[in-house]
Amino acid sequence: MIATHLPILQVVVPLIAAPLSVFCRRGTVAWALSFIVSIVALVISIALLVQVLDQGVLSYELGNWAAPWGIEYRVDAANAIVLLLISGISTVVLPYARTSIAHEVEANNQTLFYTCYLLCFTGLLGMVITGDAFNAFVFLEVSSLSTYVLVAMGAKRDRRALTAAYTYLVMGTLGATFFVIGVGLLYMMTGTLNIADLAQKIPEIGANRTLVVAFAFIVTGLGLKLALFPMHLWLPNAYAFAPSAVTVFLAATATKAALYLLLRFMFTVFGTGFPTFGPALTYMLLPLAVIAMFAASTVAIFQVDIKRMLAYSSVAQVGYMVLGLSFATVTGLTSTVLHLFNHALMKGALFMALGAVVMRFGDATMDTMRGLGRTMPWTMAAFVTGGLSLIGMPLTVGFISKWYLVVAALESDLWLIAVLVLASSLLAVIYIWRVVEVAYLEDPPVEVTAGEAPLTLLIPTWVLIGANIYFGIDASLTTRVAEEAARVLLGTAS
Amino acid sequence: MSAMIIDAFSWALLMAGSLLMVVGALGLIRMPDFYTRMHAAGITDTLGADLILLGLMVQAGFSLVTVKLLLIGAFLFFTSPTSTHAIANAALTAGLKPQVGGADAEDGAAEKEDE
Amino acid sequence: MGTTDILGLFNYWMVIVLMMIGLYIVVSRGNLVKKVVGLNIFQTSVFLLYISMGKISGGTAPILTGKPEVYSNPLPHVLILTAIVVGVATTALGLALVVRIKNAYDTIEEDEIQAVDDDDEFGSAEDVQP
Amino acid sequence: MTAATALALSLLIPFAGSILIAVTGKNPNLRESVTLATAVLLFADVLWLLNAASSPEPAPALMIGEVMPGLTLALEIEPLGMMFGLIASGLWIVNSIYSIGYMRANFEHKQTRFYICFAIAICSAVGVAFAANMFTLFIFYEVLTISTYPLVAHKETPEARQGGRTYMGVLIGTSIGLQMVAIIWTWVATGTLDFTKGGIISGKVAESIVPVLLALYVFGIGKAALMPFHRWLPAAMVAPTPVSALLHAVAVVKAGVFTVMKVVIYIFGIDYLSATGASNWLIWVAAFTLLAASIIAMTKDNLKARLAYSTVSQLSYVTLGGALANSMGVIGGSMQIAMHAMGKITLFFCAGAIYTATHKTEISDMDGLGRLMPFTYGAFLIGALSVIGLPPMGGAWSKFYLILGAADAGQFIIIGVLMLSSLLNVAYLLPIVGRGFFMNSAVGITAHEQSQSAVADAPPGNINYGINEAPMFCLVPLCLTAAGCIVLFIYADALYQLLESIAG
Amino acid sequence: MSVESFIDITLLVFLGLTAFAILKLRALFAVVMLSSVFSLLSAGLLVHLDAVDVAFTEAAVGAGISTVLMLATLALTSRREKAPTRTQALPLIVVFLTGMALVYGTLDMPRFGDASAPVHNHVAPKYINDTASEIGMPNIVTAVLASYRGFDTLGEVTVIFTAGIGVLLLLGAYIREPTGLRVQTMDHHLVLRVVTKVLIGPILLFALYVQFHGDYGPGGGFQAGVIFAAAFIIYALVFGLENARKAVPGSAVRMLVACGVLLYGGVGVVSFAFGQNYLNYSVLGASQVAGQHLGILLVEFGVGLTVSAVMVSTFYAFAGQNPPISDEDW
Repeated sequence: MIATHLPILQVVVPLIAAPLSVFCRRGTVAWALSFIVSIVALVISIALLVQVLDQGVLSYELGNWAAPWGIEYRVDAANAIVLLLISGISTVVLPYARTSIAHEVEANNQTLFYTCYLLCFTGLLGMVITGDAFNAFVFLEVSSLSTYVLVAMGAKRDRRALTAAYTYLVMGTLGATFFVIGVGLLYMMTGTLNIADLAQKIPEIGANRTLVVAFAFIVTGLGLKLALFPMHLWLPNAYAFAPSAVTVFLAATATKAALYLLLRFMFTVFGTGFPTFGPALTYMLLPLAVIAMFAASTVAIFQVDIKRMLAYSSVAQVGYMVLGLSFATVTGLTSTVLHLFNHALMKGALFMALGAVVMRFGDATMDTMRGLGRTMPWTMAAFVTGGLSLIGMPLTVGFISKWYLVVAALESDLWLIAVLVLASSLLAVIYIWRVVEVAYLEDPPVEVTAGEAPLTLLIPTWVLIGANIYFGIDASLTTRVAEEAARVLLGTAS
Repeated sequence: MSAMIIDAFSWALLMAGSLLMVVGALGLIRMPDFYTRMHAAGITDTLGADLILLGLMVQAGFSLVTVKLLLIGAFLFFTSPTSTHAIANAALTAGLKPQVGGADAEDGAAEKEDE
Repeated sequence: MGTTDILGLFNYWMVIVLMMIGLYIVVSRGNLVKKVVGLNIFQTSVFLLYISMGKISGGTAPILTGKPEVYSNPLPHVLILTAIVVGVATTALGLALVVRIKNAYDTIEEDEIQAVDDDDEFGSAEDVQP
Repeated sequence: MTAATALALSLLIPFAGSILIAVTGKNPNLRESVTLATAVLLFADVLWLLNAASSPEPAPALMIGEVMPGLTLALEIEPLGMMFGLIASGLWIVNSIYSIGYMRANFEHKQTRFYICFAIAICSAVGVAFAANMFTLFIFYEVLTISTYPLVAHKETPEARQGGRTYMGVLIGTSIGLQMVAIIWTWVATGTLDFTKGGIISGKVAESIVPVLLALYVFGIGKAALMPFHRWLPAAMVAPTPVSALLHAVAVVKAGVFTVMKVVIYIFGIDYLSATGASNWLIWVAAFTLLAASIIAMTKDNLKARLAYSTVSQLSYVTLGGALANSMGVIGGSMQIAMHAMGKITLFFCAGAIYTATHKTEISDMDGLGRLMPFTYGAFLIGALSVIGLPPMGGAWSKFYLILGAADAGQFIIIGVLMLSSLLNVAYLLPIVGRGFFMNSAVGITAHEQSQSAVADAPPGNINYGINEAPMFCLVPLCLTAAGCIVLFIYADALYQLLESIAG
Repeated sequence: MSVESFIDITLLVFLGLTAFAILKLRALFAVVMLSSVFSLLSAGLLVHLDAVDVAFTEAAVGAGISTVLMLATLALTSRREKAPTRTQALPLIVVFLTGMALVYGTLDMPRFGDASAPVHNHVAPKYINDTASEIGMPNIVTAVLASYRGFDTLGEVTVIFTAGIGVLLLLGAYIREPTGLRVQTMDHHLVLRVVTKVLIGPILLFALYVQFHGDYGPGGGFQAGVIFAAAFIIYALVFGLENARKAVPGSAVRMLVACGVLLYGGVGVVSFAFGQNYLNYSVLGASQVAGQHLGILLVEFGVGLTVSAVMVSTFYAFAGQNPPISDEDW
């Protein structure tokens, strides 16, 4: 009986937990509550993935109102994996957050912080699982609003967190509003909001200027949310000044959820048959993606603050994902979904490692990293492994993504793109190696007394590193799901 | 027949109310200083509004709508003088001197105005 | 296009103009409060866009009266009720952030904040007011 | 013990070794005995594999796992790999002994890190040797690069760091920027990456672009140091000598040329190449590298730098063999891997020994040292002769077969080139020995005093060796490898038999 | 041109003028007032477009709460905007292009008020035809809001809840013993105090009316919540923050914020017990209509609770800051 309600439970459990956590007197209790909730969510998402893989699409009609009149939840391979990613990351992040947040957020804000975290978690899950365009917007906003607050919580360490949060708020709201305009135009032409229903109606209408504009606005709005170059301006500061745990969670999930929505709207709702679909990809997304890969990586090389450096690298990585989808082939989408998953693993690990450094030294600049190979061996080992994964070294997830991306490029006879992809990953070599050299080949400043990070930080970090290596050596599961997701999105599901 | 009279009557009231509104607005622009301007503004939300309400009541006849309109009227009756009073009081506390003749204070008032 | 078209689309065009004014305020003004106001205008105009599409000429508000009538489309109204809430939520948060920024930087002008940040490249922890 | 387990062990032994070394890091003696034990065990294991391979039943193979659909991590023994495996594991023993002497005598820091990376490097070298498909080979190739970086940058001085950057830059750059493209291209085109006799390309890729693909491969394999991607090799000279020995004789460069051979034989197939003539351009590139590098070598006064460029030129012999794309060429090239390994490691050991004993690096300062360090210089002479390719040294055979190969291919100019380069080798190697033995004694004496002073101001504790020779730990290995050069000359036939099968 | 479109166009033009004035003016106080005017005008337009509920909300929120919050912010920050320094070229181009894109998009739109537009013929008719039988209440908007698309509304409550929590996190840490917003100086306004005393009662009453009459006429939890909060805010403004806190302590407000969401979510959970999908109210009552009715009543109450509590706590948070500019600057 419970199995039939899994889709809604996925969202409702954290949603109910959020107001409950307000009643917690002490931060620890709130934290425990959120931890339990995210474990439950993880279990649910695994169950969902299993169900989807053996019985195809799951549909859940809220209030028993048949879609398109009521709101419908639809789970298929494409969002099942994203749900798994979000809840999984959250489950890893929370143990880490316990220590690092206690360190970085005012004591009297602890409880509400976790309420906010739960809300962000709810929002992300909600916007991914829903099958209704407007409902997606509502939960997008739930996650966004809570995210702004979470970012601003970094103000205890550095007041620039406030301005970062404000910029993020303005940009994010603009993005969301663009998205709503797009959805509105869609509704205007089709009279429905249900994604599956939209997917049916739009081809019937055929060439239509209003729909073209709707497409443009949805892509732009979501582009703002997922920091697609050149709409990434909010991201670097937001990531750099947010509390470490928040940075980890956002870097690993927020942009990914937005990317999923983009995929869903571009491929499921509009579909490759849509008149301006091809041109939009070849003349807009593909060039932007390539520019992002190079420009952002290049900027990353010159960063002094390592958190900012990684933030810029995230922008570049978004470029890889968008590049993959711009091929509009099964392999291309597979590479996108794969990288969406893999990048979450590597960036999560990297930011966790940095978080440990921040906790010890108060910041993570080039200067701070000096000689850390000696003073914080395990943290830096994690950083290097994550870095290698980012570069795309074999035996790490990064390699798998790059491999699929290049295969996709070559299959589409885009030789140049294939070479560019690999060339740009050499930029990653540069900015990662800068840090490695400083950390291992320089001696720590004499006054440094801080030692290795506490286990509560190290264990989660290494769990993610482990995932990086495991899925890098045996990618059969991820590739299978990713390919299934790609087929679902292209409507060629078996 | 009676309907026509009622219509005419209510229209007259509505027109009068609207006219007062316009006059009030004009005064708001033309009056020399803050307090006199408030005086002009006073017209709009007392007599102007009440006349329009009255016109509407006449239109609506004896129905629930009329009751609601009456309530609105009562509400306005309380609030608008109070708010006018409060604003004036605040202005006074803020040290804004009423202008007594002489164009010299004009610019001073003007510059206070766009604060 | 004929006058019917012009009349039929004037409403939308006007709404678009409003949206763009709002958007322009957001992107061009450096004052943080002004930006929030701009966001409000932008969003409110989007609300108008939604409601306009739900209107049927000669229709009445979608409240059943028993008499056979043409009702305007209720769905956009529902959506916009939600959207308004989102809007005010955003406004509240934005303003709260502005207040904090004022406390931290003692200004709410973007370029001045930028200047302050450039001065101390390594930003200090925010000074809690006495 | 089944062949599969033996294969697994060939990776596990050095890997476990590296962990043990890390654990025992606190206690140098224990740590170094672990290193040695690991080396010996590995060699024994590889020998076991050798006779398993030579026995009639199908070649030992091991499937580790499937990374992505159709792309497997798998090991398989074939003669060429067997040979490389033997060289790597065999020379590792010698090299470890030598490093112990060298590192201790020069009081290098962070020795534990050194030995760990060393073990991992060998582990990946063996992986390269036994890889059953290009995918597996590529993975170990990259691991090798990463694991040797700390060795190159070991000294942590600015030069060392610069050298390390060049090393990483060139090797990662070429392998990701070019080689990976080539591999994925092959995968997309043929749907397989397994090494198969006669190659997998034929018919799958338009003949016109086969040369392009080949270029992506050979330039992508930066470790083969084909010009213009040879810069990393001299740059890596900042490393301690045992590392240089590892890089230039045992693991890295050999892994490079070995990969080239594998690609030529098992991806393209020599028959296909010779039929399409897709590799002709490569002959000339190799020939050019071969001469140019020798000429540069002559201009170098720093011993290790000169040896480095000599390596660059010697490696292109192997590439040349592959490019000739006929049985003799391939055999000659493959043999060159073994012969040059033996010869060049000797030379490097000698260079290291000279440095340890007298702290001299420039050839012009080494006058008369031969009389102070007869064994070292004797070994150096043997090694030099082998590299030049004069009987009775192993080097003679590889050159001989290469010339045969060139003749078969009808490339008579190449024969000339080979001759010429041997002359150049003579010109830049023998003078070193000459200076050592025959420079007038006056300089010799000064050298003597210098060496004395060198020893005197060398930190206390190396009194245990005489002023005229490097410590035993250094001396013994280089004598062994020198002997090896001669042995290889006598038993070259066995090697020939081994390789004949692949040339088909 | 019909009276209909005449009113329509006039209002739109006024909106345009107001927006332009907002763009131009640099006295933030005037800007805020004008934005409040903008909301009122659009509320008028919304009524004209038959969206009475929306109009009601827009008036209550845009002209009411937002304005109060903005004024509070001005009191705490500064009242003049600096003259824009940077070049305006790029923003202008971006905005112009966006606008052109939208206008281009309108060309294929169904004309304004066209009854044959797809919007009116696919999903909406069901609501209009079946609400009476399935939900059994006249106000279709409320029916769709709370039942057909009830989950959206739960999301909406969550959003406002998020905002409340967010403001508490951002400003809550700074609430110190009440030196409220210009409160002391209010005390001597005898007139104000008296009138407020008189008005608060009716306002609260009105709020309750809106809350529970939402099924029949315009109104519902959200509007009611805002009005309810408005009553408190007036009280706090006139009688001082500390008295308001005595009446309703901040901690209690915080609890109420959560309670509303819990109530809504909880009602949804109940339907699990009857093996129905989430948010299916039909199980709550004997008949479907009765169940729906009860369910909607409950969730609307939840909405009202959260909204009012959030508004009050937000106001507390803002008013709790002590203004850098003293009363004399006003």
